Parts: sequence; C-alpha cells; structure tokens
Amino acid sequence: MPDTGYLPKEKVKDFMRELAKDAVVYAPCLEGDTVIFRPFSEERTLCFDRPANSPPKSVIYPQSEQLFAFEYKKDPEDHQKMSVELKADTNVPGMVIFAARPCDARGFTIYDRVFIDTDTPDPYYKKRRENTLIVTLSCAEPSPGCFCVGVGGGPAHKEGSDAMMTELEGGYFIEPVSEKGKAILNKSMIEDGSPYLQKAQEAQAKAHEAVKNPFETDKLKISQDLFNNDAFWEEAVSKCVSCGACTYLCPTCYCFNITDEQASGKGERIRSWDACMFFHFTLEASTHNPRPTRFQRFKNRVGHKFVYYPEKYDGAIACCGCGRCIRYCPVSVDISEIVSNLTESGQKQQQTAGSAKK
Amino acid sequence: MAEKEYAYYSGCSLEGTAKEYDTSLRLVMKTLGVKLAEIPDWSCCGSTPAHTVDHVFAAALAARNLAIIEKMNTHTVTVPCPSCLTVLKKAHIGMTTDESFKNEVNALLDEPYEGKVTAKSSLQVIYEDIGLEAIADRVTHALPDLKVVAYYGCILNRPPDIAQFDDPENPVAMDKVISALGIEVLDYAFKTECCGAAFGVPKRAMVNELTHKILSMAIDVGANCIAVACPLCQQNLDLRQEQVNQTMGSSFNIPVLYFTQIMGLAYGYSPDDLEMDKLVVGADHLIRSRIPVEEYRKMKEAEAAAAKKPAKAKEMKEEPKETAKAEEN
Amino acid sequence: MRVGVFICHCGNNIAGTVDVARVAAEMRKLPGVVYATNYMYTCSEPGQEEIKQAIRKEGLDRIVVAACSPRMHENTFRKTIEKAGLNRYFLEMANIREHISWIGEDKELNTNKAIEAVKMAVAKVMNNKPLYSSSFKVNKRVLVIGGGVAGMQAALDCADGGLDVVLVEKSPSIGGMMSRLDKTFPTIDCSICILGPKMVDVVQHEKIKLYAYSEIDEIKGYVGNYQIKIRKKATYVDWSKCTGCGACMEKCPTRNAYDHFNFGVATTRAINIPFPQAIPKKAKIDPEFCRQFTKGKCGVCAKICPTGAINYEMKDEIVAEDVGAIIVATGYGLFDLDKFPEYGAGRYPDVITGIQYERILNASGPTSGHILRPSDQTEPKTVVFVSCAGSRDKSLGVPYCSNFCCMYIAKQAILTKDHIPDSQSYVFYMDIRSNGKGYDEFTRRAQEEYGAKYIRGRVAKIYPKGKKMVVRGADTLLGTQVEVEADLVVLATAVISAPGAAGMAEKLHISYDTFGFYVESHPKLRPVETNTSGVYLAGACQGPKDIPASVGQGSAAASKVLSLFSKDMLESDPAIAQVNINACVGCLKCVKTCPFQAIKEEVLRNGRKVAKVIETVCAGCGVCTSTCPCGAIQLQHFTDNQLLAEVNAICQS
Amino acid sequence: MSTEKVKEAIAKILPDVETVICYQQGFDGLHTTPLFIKIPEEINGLIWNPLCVQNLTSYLPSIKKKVGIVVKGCDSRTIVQYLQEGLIDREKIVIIGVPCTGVVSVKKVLREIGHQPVAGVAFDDNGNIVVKTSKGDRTLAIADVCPDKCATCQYPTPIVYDYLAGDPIKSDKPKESVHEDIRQFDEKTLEEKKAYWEKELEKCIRCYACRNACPMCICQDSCIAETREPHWISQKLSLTEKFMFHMIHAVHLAGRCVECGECERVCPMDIPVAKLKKKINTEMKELFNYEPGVDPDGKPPMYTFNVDEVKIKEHKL
Amino acid sequence: MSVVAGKELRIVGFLCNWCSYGGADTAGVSRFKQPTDLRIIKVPCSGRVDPLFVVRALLTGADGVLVSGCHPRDCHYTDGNFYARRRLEMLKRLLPFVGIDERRFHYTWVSASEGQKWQQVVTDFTNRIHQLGPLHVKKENEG
Repeated sequence: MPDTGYLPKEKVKDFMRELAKDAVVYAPCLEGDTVIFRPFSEERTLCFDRPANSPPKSVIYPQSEQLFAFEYKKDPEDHQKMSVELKADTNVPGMVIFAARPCDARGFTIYDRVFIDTDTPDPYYKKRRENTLIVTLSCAEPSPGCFCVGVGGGPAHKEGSDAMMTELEGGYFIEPVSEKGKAILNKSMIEDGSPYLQKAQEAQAKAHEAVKNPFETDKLKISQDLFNNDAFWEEAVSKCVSCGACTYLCPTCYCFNITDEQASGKGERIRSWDACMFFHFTLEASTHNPRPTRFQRFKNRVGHKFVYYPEKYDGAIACCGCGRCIRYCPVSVDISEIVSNLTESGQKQQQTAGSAKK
Repeated sequence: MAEKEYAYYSGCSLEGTAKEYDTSLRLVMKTLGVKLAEIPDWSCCGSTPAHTVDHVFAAALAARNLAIIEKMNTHTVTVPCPSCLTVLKKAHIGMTTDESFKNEVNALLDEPYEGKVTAKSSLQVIYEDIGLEAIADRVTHALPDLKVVAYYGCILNRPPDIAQFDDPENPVAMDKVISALGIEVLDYAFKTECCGAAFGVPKRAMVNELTHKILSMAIDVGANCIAVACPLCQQNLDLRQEQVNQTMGSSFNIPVLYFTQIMGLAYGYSPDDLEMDKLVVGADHLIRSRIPVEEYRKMKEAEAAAAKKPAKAKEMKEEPKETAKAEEN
Repeated sequence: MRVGVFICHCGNNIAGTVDVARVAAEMRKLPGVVYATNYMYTCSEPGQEEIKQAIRKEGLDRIVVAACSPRMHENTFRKTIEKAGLNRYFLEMANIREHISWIGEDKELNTNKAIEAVKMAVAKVMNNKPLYSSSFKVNKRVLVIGGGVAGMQAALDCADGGLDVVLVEKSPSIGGMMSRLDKTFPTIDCSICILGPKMVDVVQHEKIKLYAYSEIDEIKGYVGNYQIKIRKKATYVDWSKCTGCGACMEKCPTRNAYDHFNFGVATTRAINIPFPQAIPKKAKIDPEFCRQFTKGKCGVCAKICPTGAINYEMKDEIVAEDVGAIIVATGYGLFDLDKFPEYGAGRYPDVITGIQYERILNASGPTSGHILRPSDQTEPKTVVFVSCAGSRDKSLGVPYCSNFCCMYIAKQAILTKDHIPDSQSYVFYMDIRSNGKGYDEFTRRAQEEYGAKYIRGRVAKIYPKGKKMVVRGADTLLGTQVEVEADLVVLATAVISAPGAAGMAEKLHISYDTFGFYVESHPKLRPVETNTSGVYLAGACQGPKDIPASVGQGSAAASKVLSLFSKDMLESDPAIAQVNINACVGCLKCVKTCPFQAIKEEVLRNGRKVAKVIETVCAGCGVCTSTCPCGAIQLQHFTDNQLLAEVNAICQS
Repeated sequence: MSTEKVKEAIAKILPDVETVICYQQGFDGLHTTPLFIKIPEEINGLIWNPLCVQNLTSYLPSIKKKVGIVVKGCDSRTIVQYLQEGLIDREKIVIIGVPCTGVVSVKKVLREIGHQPVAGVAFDDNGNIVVKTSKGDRTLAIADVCPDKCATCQYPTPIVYDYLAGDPIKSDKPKESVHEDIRQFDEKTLEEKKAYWEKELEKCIRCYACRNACPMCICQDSCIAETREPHWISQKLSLTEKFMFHMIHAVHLAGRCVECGECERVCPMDIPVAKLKKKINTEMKELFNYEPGVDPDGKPPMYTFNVDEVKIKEHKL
Repeated sequence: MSVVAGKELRIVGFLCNWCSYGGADTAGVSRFKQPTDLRIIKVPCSGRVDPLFVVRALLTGADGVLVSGCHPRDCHYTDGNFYARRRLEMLKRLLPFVGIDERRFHYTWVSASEGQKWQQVVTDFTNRIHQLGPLHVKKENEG
C-alpha cells in the first residue's frame, strides 16, 4: 500500500458517499453566503474554497449537549419517598469531519489535553473524539486575519488531523497522519499519491510563505508587566462590545456552563458553551462579579490562550491562529495585534508611543 | 357638483298601479340632479308569498337583483317601494352576516352575490344623501293651501334592524322633506299605524276600520292631504275611502299623494306631468292656489305691510313660510 | 420543599363533575408534593383544621388548595396557613370550581383539566417567596361623594363616629332625589319633612365639611392616604355673603331658565335658590340663561343684592382635601322621554315622567300641590300610569327592574285620588313588584281602597285625540287591546346610572357594570365594598334602590369606614414591585409606564442610577415588570419566574 | 475631503472632551475599527471613507465623561432615540455629523469578490470602490454593495449635530421604499415565512453579537437571555430557544429600533435579524405614525398610550 | 399528563384578576358551559402580560393563547390595559411575520359581570384553535 493517496476531483463526492456509509460526514456546506459544517447529503452545496464561518468544533464538542436526563420518581407505596432516575445517552455514531482546515483540527489537540489527557477524562468528549475521523484540507492561501504560523501552526500543519488533503489542479493529494487516517487510502476512489508528492509539497511551501507572522518570532514572550497592567487592557480593548462571537467561533475555546432545566418533575442537565467575554461567566451567586468590566474579560481571553494554558501545558498556546475572532469581530478587534503589543518587543514600541501622550 | 348616480329598482308596483310614483320620482330625481341607472334584466324582488314559505328562495329572488346591481357602476340602489326594499335589505343582511345562508342562497343563483350593495329607500336618498337644503333650493312654487300629514305605513322604517333608517315609532324624514318645500306639515300620531292593506281581500271590515282611524286622525289634526311613500298605502287609503265612507258612515274626501308628487308640484311640474289624474280622490282643489315662490313672497309682503306691522317685515323676508303660518293661526 | 395539596369536593359542586380522588392521587405522584388529600368542604372549620394539622404533622411548607375561585376564599386559606405558622403567600389556589367543574360537562376532561390546574398551582407555589406587609399611617378623614339620602346618612354616621367628613355634592343643594319627592311609600309621610332635619344635621355637624355645587376633579393615592382635588364650580354668588334672602331671584328678569330641581315641570329664574328647604340655602346664577352672560348686560341681581354677594367674574376653584377612605353615593339617573317615540318622545306635554309628577304633587312644587296638567293647567280626571317605561326592556338597553317604580306608582295613584276624589287612575303594569315590608299591602290599598285600575299589559302607543291622550295597550289578562282616554299620562321611566358614573368610576379605579352601576366586591357578602380598598358604595349608584335600602347602605358604608379607621396603622399589600438593583440598568422605562407614579430614580453610592419603588404607592399592577427589558423589577407574587412556571407546567408537559 | 473637515472638527472639540470616538483602519483594507482619540497626535490615525460602517453611538450610554463622536445620518437616529429615552445627557456629547451618501457592506463586497483575501482598497471619484486581491483589482459601484439601509436612506444628513463636516444632503429615496422589503416579505405564506425563519435562525450560535452591537440593547449584562432570575430561556441550543432569543430581542426593540443594521452586520452567521425589528417598525409607523430616532421630543410608543387608539380595532373571534 | 389527546388542544389564557378572571368566575357561577381546553393563568392586570409570555407559550407547546383584561377605561389600575393593548397589538402583527398564524393569539376585554361574553369568547376561541389544528412550531434541533 502506498504511503500517500490521490483523490481526483470528480471522485470527491463518491469518496464522501463512501465515507458516509458508516459515519456521519460533516463537511463545509454553503448556505447563502455562509459556510457551515453540515452532515453531508446530496442536496447540499459543498464549499472548499474558504474556511467555514464556524469551525467544526461542535461536531466533537457540541454547543449544548444533554449530559443526562432526570426524572423524579415517587415510591408508589410511600409517596413521601422520592428517587431520581438518571438516563444518559452515550451512543455516538461514527463521524467524519471532512475538509476542515489544519488549524481547525489542531484546535482539538488543545481540547484533548483538557478533556482526555487527565485523570478524569470527560466521557462525552472522549467518545466523540475517538469516533471521529478528521480529514483536513491544507490552505492554499491565507484568509483575512489568519496567523497560524505565529502560533506554531501552518497552512499544512498536520497536528490534529487524521489525514490531510492538499488541493492540486485535478484532485487532492492525501497524506495520512494517524492510523485511522491511513485506512482511508484503502477506499477504491483513492489512487496512489506518490506521483503528486512533490507538487503537493511545493504548494504547501508556497502557502506557508504567504501567511504572515504578526509576532515576527516563533517564540512568543509575553511581557508580564504589560499583561498585568489594567491600563494596557483598558486602552487596547475599549472598543470591544463583549459579545461571544470570538469565543464561539474559536476552535480552541472550550469553556462551558452546566445548567439544569426542569418542568413538572422532569428535566435534563445541559452542558453548553460559555464565553469568558460574557458578564455572567464569572457572576457569583452573591451577585459579586470578579470580572465586571469588558477589559478584564478580554484580558482573561488572551491570558487563557497565551499565558495560563501555556503555563499549564508545557508552553502550548491555546490559539490556532485561524483568524475567525478577527474576521467576525463586530468591531474588528485584532487579537494578533494585541498579543504582539504584549510581547517584549511590542512593549518597547508601546512605551515610545505612550511617552508622546499627555 | 358631480351628478349622484344610483341604481334604480322600481319594482312591479311602479310599473303598474303606482306608475305615478315612478313618474313623479323620476322627475324629482332629475330636478335634484340624481341619475337613476336602470338595472338590466331585473326581476321580482321576492316580496311575494315566497317569503312566507321559503326564506332561502325569497332571498334568492332578491339576491339575483343584488347580484346584477353588484356588477353595475354604482353599488347603491334606491328603491321606492318599501316592500321591495325590505326584501332586498333582508336578503343582503342575511347573506352578509351568515356565511352558510349566503352559500345556500348563492347555490340557487347563476351569479353569486358577494354582499357589496347598499339599498336605500328613495325617501332615504332624498332625505339623507341630497339633504334638506338642496331640496329647498330647487323649490319654484308655493302651495299655500296644502296641510299635509305624512303617513309612513308599517314597513318603511321597520323592523329597525333591517330598515336602518329613521325612527321606527316616530319617523320624521317625510315630514322634514315636505316642510323643506315650504309646505305645512302637521303633527300626526298615526304615522306608522297599520292600515290593514295586506288583508284588503279576506278581512275587508277590519281594514275599513283601520283605514277609517287613519283617515279620521288626519282630518282631526286639520290635514287636507296625506303624503305617502308606499304604493300599497297609497292604494289602500285612496281607493278605499269610498268604501270606508259607505261602511262607516263617514264622508272622507282627502287626497292621498306620493310625497314625490308633492315635491313635483313644488318644483313646478304640472299635475299632468305628475299623473295626478290617476288619483281616486282628486287634489285639484288644493293645487289651485299654487303660485311661483317669488310672487307668493311679494304677496305676503304686501299683506304684511297692509297689516301695518313693519317690524315683522324683516322677519318675513327671512322666513316667509313661518310668518304665513303664524298669521293663519 | 414540601408541598401539601388539598382538593375540595365543595359538596357535589366540584366532586359532581371532577374525580377529586383521582386529582389527589395524581398530585401524590408529583415531585415536591408530599401530601395530597381531598375533603368535602375544605373551607369549613374542620377542613381548615385539617390543613393546619397536615402542615404541622407533615412539615408542609407550601400549600395548594384546589377549590373555588381565589376571589372567594384566598383570604380564608391565607389566614389558615398563617395560623399554622406559614407565610400567607405560601398559598396558591387552583380554581377547579368556577373554571372547571361548573363549566365543563365531561367528567374525564374536567378531571384532567383539574389535574393540570393543580399542577400549575404546584409549579407556581414552588416559586413563591414569603412576603411581609409593612404598615403605614392612616388619614382618618373620609370623603363622601354625593349628598343624597345615602350620602347624608353615611356622612352623619361617620361624623357621629368621630371622623372628619368631607361631603361633596354636585348640585347646589344636598338632598338628592328624595328632596324632590312628595310623599314616601308605604307610609305616605312627607318626604322633605323627614329629610329636612337630616339635611340640617349635615350642615350643622361640626365634623362635616360640605362642598355643595362641587365636583371631584382628581383622586390620587391609596387606601389610608388619598389626595382629592375638588372643583368648586362658579356660582357667581359669594356664598360667604349670600343670606339666601331670595331678593335676587324675585327681581331677576329672566323667567324661562330651565328648572333642574323641578325636572323642567316649571321654569325658574336665571339666579335661583333651587327650593325653599335647600341646604345650603344660597343663590347661584345659571349662566346659560343669565342676561349678564348671554347678552352682556343686565346686572339686576348685583344691584338688588343687599350684601353685594354677586360676582359675575367668579371662576371655578380647585381645593385639595386629603382623606383616608371614600364613600361613593352618587345616586342614579332617569330615562328621558325622548327614549319613547311611541309615547310621543316628549312632544305631548301631558305625557310626563314619574319624578315630574312627584313635583306636581308636591306642596312646595310649581303648582303648590294642586294637580294641574301641564298643557292647560286643568285638573286631570283620568290619569294613566305606565310602569316599566324602559325598564326590563332589552331593546332599550335596560334589561333590569328599576326596583321602586311599582311602589311609587301605587303611591301616586293613591295621592291622585286624595287630591282629586273624582279621578280615576289606571296602571299598566308587567308585574307588581312589592317585596318590601308593608309594600304589597300598599299596592293592594291603591287598588282596593283607592280604586286604581291595574291593567296587566304594556302600552303600545300614546297619541293625542282632542284634549285627551289616548293610551293604547294590551290587557293580557283579558287578551284584548285596550284604549284609555287619559287627561294625564305618567311614565315610570327607567332608573339608569347617574350621568358621568363611568367617568367617576375611572377616577376611583372601581369597576362598573354594562349599565354604569358600580360593582360591589361580592354581591352577597361584600355589598358595600369595592375591589379598590378604601372605596365603599352607598345607595343607588350600585343599582336601583329605594330609600330604606339606600339609608341602610349609607350606614353600612359608614360602619366599614369606621372599622377600617379603628386602627392607626394599615397593613400594605406586599404583592408589589421590587427592584433587583444588581440587574437594573437604570433605563427607567418603568418610571414612564407606572400608572401610579410609584417608581422613582435613585442614585446608588457608586453613582449608578436605578429604579426605586415607593412601597405605599405601588398598587401591584405589574406594568413595570412587563416594561422592564431585563427583568430587574419584579411584581412580587406574580414574578416572571412564577408565571413562567405556570406556562411551563401547561406547555412542557 | 470630508476627512479633513472631520479632522478639523475633532481638533476643535478635543480640548473640551475626554475622548472623541471615530474610525481608524482595521486589520485589513476592508475593515475599519473604532478609534478613541484622546490627544491631538492621534487625530492622524483617523480615516473617513465609506467603510466607516459601524454605529459608534452604542458606546455613548456607558461613557460617563464628556465625549465627542463622529456620526453619519443613520447613526444620529440612535442619539435621537437615546434622548427620547433619557439614556444620555445631551450636554455631555459633542456630535460631529458627517453627511453620508452611503457606506459599503463588507459582506456584499466579499460576496462580489468571492471571499478572496483583500490586499487593499481604494475609492475613485465616481462612487466606486476598488478592491485589490491576489487575483487582480475589482471595481464595484458603492451603490451596488451598500447595506440595504442605504438604498432607502431617508436621513443622509445627521438629525442632530454640533458640527457638520460637509454640506447637508437631502434624501432622494422615496419614503414608501423604506418598508417595501417588509411588505414584500409579508406577502409570503405563513408556511414560507416559518420555513424561512427556521432555516435562518437555525444558524444562530447565540454569540449575542447582534445584541451587544445593538445600540438600543441597553440591558447588556442583565439581558434575560442569560439570566436564571428571571429564567426566560435555557442554554440549550434548540431552535425554540434560538427563536425565543430573537423574539426577545425584537420585542424589546419594539418602537425603539433605529434601523442602524448593526445586528445584521455583525452576525457571523449572516442571519437577517434586522428584518424582525424592521417589521415592528413598519407596524409602529402604521399604528402610531411613529418612527424611532427621528424626533428628539418623540415618545416611544410602547411607553405611552392613547385612551382611544385610532388604529387599533378590537379583534373579533 | 397532558391535554386529552384528540379531544383537546393546549390553550393558555392570561386573565386579569379584576375583570376577566372575575368574568370567568361569573360564567362559572352561572354554569355557562364551555370547552375544557383553556388553562387559566391569573395575572393582576393585562398590563402585566409581557408579550413574550405569549411567544414563549406558542413556541413551547401552546396551540393558542388568549389574553383578556378589563375593558379600556375600566382598568382597575387605570392604565394597565392601555399598555397591554399596544403591546399585544404589536405582537399580533409580528406573529405572522415569523410564520405563526395570528389567529392563534387573541386578546380581548371581558368585565367581571360579562359571564356570557366570557363563555362566548372561550367557545369561539377554542373552536378557532380546533379549526386551525395543533401548532408545530416546536422543533428540537440539538446542536
């Protein structure tokens, strides 16, 4: 069996149909102008030419999921006695995320550290993660605002992918990354990829060249002084409207909330995404809120990605540089600009600018 | 002013026994600037025994005409005969308030009726749409001898939820219209008393008694003329007077005119124009004193001057009719 | 949470069409419900005792009673649970009688509906919070609106009980309708002779402040603390100077002013004192007729007045009074003749109304008590009375009985015979309603001793014939048409609500029925209370009433006020709006929409603007809660979460 | 041209105010982003062109100090509405109005250029925007890529201002055209409309960008979409809850929405949420002849009433 | 437990305490028979009814929603129903825009004395909802 594969463009749909035989295949589909990961079906319009508006994170980590359903049950003999019946549906079908971007796939590795590589893995996430095959499509050119190379990724970075496709003139060059990924090379539509290896490598290198690194360094060094300076944050993000677009579109944001919903003695426990940009995120029962202002919340978002998470996980940055938070920000807040201002070199520039102020 | 246009549903009486009502109405409407549009291929209104037998059928007869009118330029129809009017309005109201009734009726019709027609009696059109001012404006002749009571009969204003016009117990429209002509109208308590006409054949004695009451009350209040707006009323009060006189020992000789005939007289039409010759009790003696308004005014002014009441002269000019009445009293 | 549910059979009222045992059994399955039972009469003493015991024994902390309407017994059960140590607001009622058992025919559907209704109540009660009343001071003054016999009685009783009374009467004299009557049934004693002394008592009572010829402009506030604005209408006579000598009235050249007191039976002067016994006995000018006003010159009264009281420049004056309770005694109105075209609609002078005839009979009336018919001032020999002129007639919008016409017709028939011994009275009637003490005997006397001929039937038409009025009607007992040639016809016109009754109700925030009569709290058990606490009803403003009933209600209303004022402090209803200052964003939209100006802006120490509810002013309507976009202001006991719990109980089951 | 006038005006007012809110270049040629000018040196960062789309006024209620702000005609309606509702102190705001002939919808440009990364943007004198991409330049008429609100704009010149940078412009758009889209949409059948909203709202990710960008969404941190007290909706991502959230937004904006279109502009999932609010505005106009943000003395119709409502007829069963 | 399948639909009624709830009581006291579908939620005033309650009910399972208050000018709280009228009319006009038949939502005025009117309102509205059939706005799309 060859190490790489090649999928002619005209066979893409056949290939997806094949995959869909024993899994739900999520692929970027066009709805109006919006590209969204949807379960593949014939009537959908596929769109591979730009990253989806929202990443495929909800496939493995749904925006809201029922952890379990509960029902209070009375003892028929003694109505004073009551028990709670819990039901959890842990059935997960086989799933394929198809044509996600490398950054989207890399995002899952950030979740894995939190949800799986721990003493108490999260069963819901783990099961979905294990049941999902991720086939990515390397980026041919950068999208507005994206900066994967600045955070250790790249347009053809393979971390998190099970297999990666690279678009060539007549088809897609396929590189398996994991064992799971290798299996797809067996499918009948896949041809031998070795004749295309060189072209694919060239395309990948060219794409890498085109992506700008806003930090101008591979080793980000955040200035602790600046990071802990409230005035910096107040100045930097006074325009932020504190919505959740950045976090909900982020392939690496994983904060969640757990709520119970109940009526007439029945209900469910729901885990749903939460966003540190929301006031309610840190609102305490006492009505005290340790992060009442927008800049404090914004600081947390940047801090989580570039300071706290790396501290905990051997320097791994919890940002994949997909650029969605910049592209879709209602007020065009640019996290890459803020982070580069936070670096020690950025700090120097700041100081020169700041001294000019009154 | 743009000419007002109405569809005109004359009904069968006005083609026959009440031809003079039709003639006088057309003349008056012309004078008042109202165009009466003929209704093509109109048929019986249904005010036949039909409505005592089958409501749907009776309504269908009426609705056929309404459906025709609905296709005309104007959706308002004027109806001189109160019987026709009642039936048309009843069908309209029934069909616009009860969907299933509408469907039942329309099932009998070739062209369905959608409920867009407004039916008004000719009196209502003259009283409400044209108005007293316009009525008075066109008067050319004074009729100083006329002392009128208005008799409305039983169905012109009733039942009130169908007629939707004037007061069912004490109607005033005809009184006001005739007053506007400068003609004396007397208060009359039997405006809506039953004349019994419907029983003219089977219960003649009863009808004679009822008619007698109506006529004698008119005489009692000092009237010398009865104005009506219904072919059946006219026929009953006029034609039956002799019969009443014979059976009840009275000696009535009081003309019963359509209000449109009275209007015609005030507008200068000749008794022949108005087909007054069709009256059984003639009205010639009342019309003899007819005189153009200008002359009448001058005459009255002269009388007043002679009576040496210069102070009153002013008022007389403004309200010659009032003064005339006051002096007669 | 330990909820107890009590399902009432209400005898067979509920149990007849609802399977109450099944409802209770279903409730026992409900989480949170630890106790559910059904009982024959939950509102009875033992029924309430059972609730109390269950609370103690089962440790219940929330109670649901499924029974009749909460409008009926909510207070009963609130007190019950309070006695057992629970906060009264830990009660919810499910109305399974008026809203279920009495209106649904299918027992299965009813039972299911009852189960849902109780579930809704359980869902709500689990969201209930304990609420505590606060107390506030009461202004122990009372406003009485209307100086008729009911209002006077109420004012006197309150004043005798030691309260300060403000009595407002819109006409120039107190006395109301009763002061117009000649005699009263069934005793035939002189009306003004028994009313006159009461009128004097009112004006002389040091505790009563009388505003005659005044109207209520504005009512603000709440029970215990009302702010009233009274409009003293311009009389153009300085009443502090007027001695009531009547010289002005004698000399006034305008003789054709409409005589309101005599209902137009006679005319009066443009400056007049309404009647000899008027209280206050002061003159007032009717500018509609006064030449000084209509023609701009005259001034006779000003010249003649010995005390110089006339002031043509006088304007309405607004005075403010603060009171703690209000008694409404605004009386009634009467149908006009123009409602009856078949009776001539007022065209015939000899067809008059009962109250007009009352004035003709009255010794101090325009004919000095001689019965003379209006058209030619001759004595009528045949008088026809038509009862139910408008009353009990749906087509005229008066389907109800006017209550006292049967009686006054009998009285007037008797008086007619007394005045004119050779007269004959006829009475057309539908039914004779004489259900008071001595009343039936009285109507019989009219027939048997005074020879009044009673004809059972309605009058179809009245028309003139020469000098007579012909009354044509049906005699339903004989089954014939009858015609009576009368000299005078008296119509017992329908009693209707007082003119302006609806407007007054709106000022008072009390409800009125289709006919404009004010609605009492409960037709049987709270007949003088209204749904607005601190506002009470007396007399015919609540419905047609004769004198004894009006007087009785006047006293009853007074006793209600006296017992209300027996405490120095009143408890406020805690079911009012409350602001969560943490959630409030200070947009103050609630301030804009509050119908009571009960919300104001408050600035917190950190400079943040928030809304603040003035507890005593808030009436608990909840308009603010549905205005507030962020749910920061919540009407207690009807919070969003409480109502949503009910919605969810219905929709998400 | 206007840019210089705006800069002049800012220079003039800057000594009086804490900060001036205006625009600067964003992360790429197509995007602008707010600029808060505190010192004169920062004025150079200002840009003024048809890409200055954002309604900056939404920052005003939360700023306590005296500020200056640059507004277009449409933006000024927000200020008028704030004044009607007493949400800002007019004394503390210095308004630099800029007459505007229409801005550019970034979403529409991206659609036109096939969502290519943009290298640069220029404007010519003929009302065109020239977009540079790796695949060449693309010239688009601004009128073709303006937001829908510009196509029927009635208020090109700000309604309130202290300084006007430029000459007033009169609207040449017929007044009836404003609600034409709503009327047309309303002609669809109930099923079509239901299907339409189900499809659109299903995309919602409840990021609340529409809410937070909305200048009239004054609750912000207290929004009942997130609270448990009161607990109107759950955090479940069901269509029902998404629907409910957007109905809350619409109903809370009844008679208040100034049609700035921010909710729709900022939606990362391209949901036409402004339509719901515009529908209510159409009805407010019809029922109460009320248009939000036009008359500083106006009264928002939901916070007042007439005893006799001329246009509200009792509904029969 | 739910509405009786096949016989009933879910109708939620918001009734003001002073007029319409009393009117429903009056109808009950007078034994005016009515369909059983309606579930009544008592509110102090129709002005308390946030239009969003109606939306919530229609979205989560109600087939029809009825709001009834005091007649205009006759509000126990003077103005509450005037606000209600504006808000509910706004909602009534918004509903069809999002594909909900406005006939499923009715608001009206019934006083405490109008037992007969209440019977008529309940009967007619229930009939109307039965004619329209069940509403299926509810669709659970778990994300």
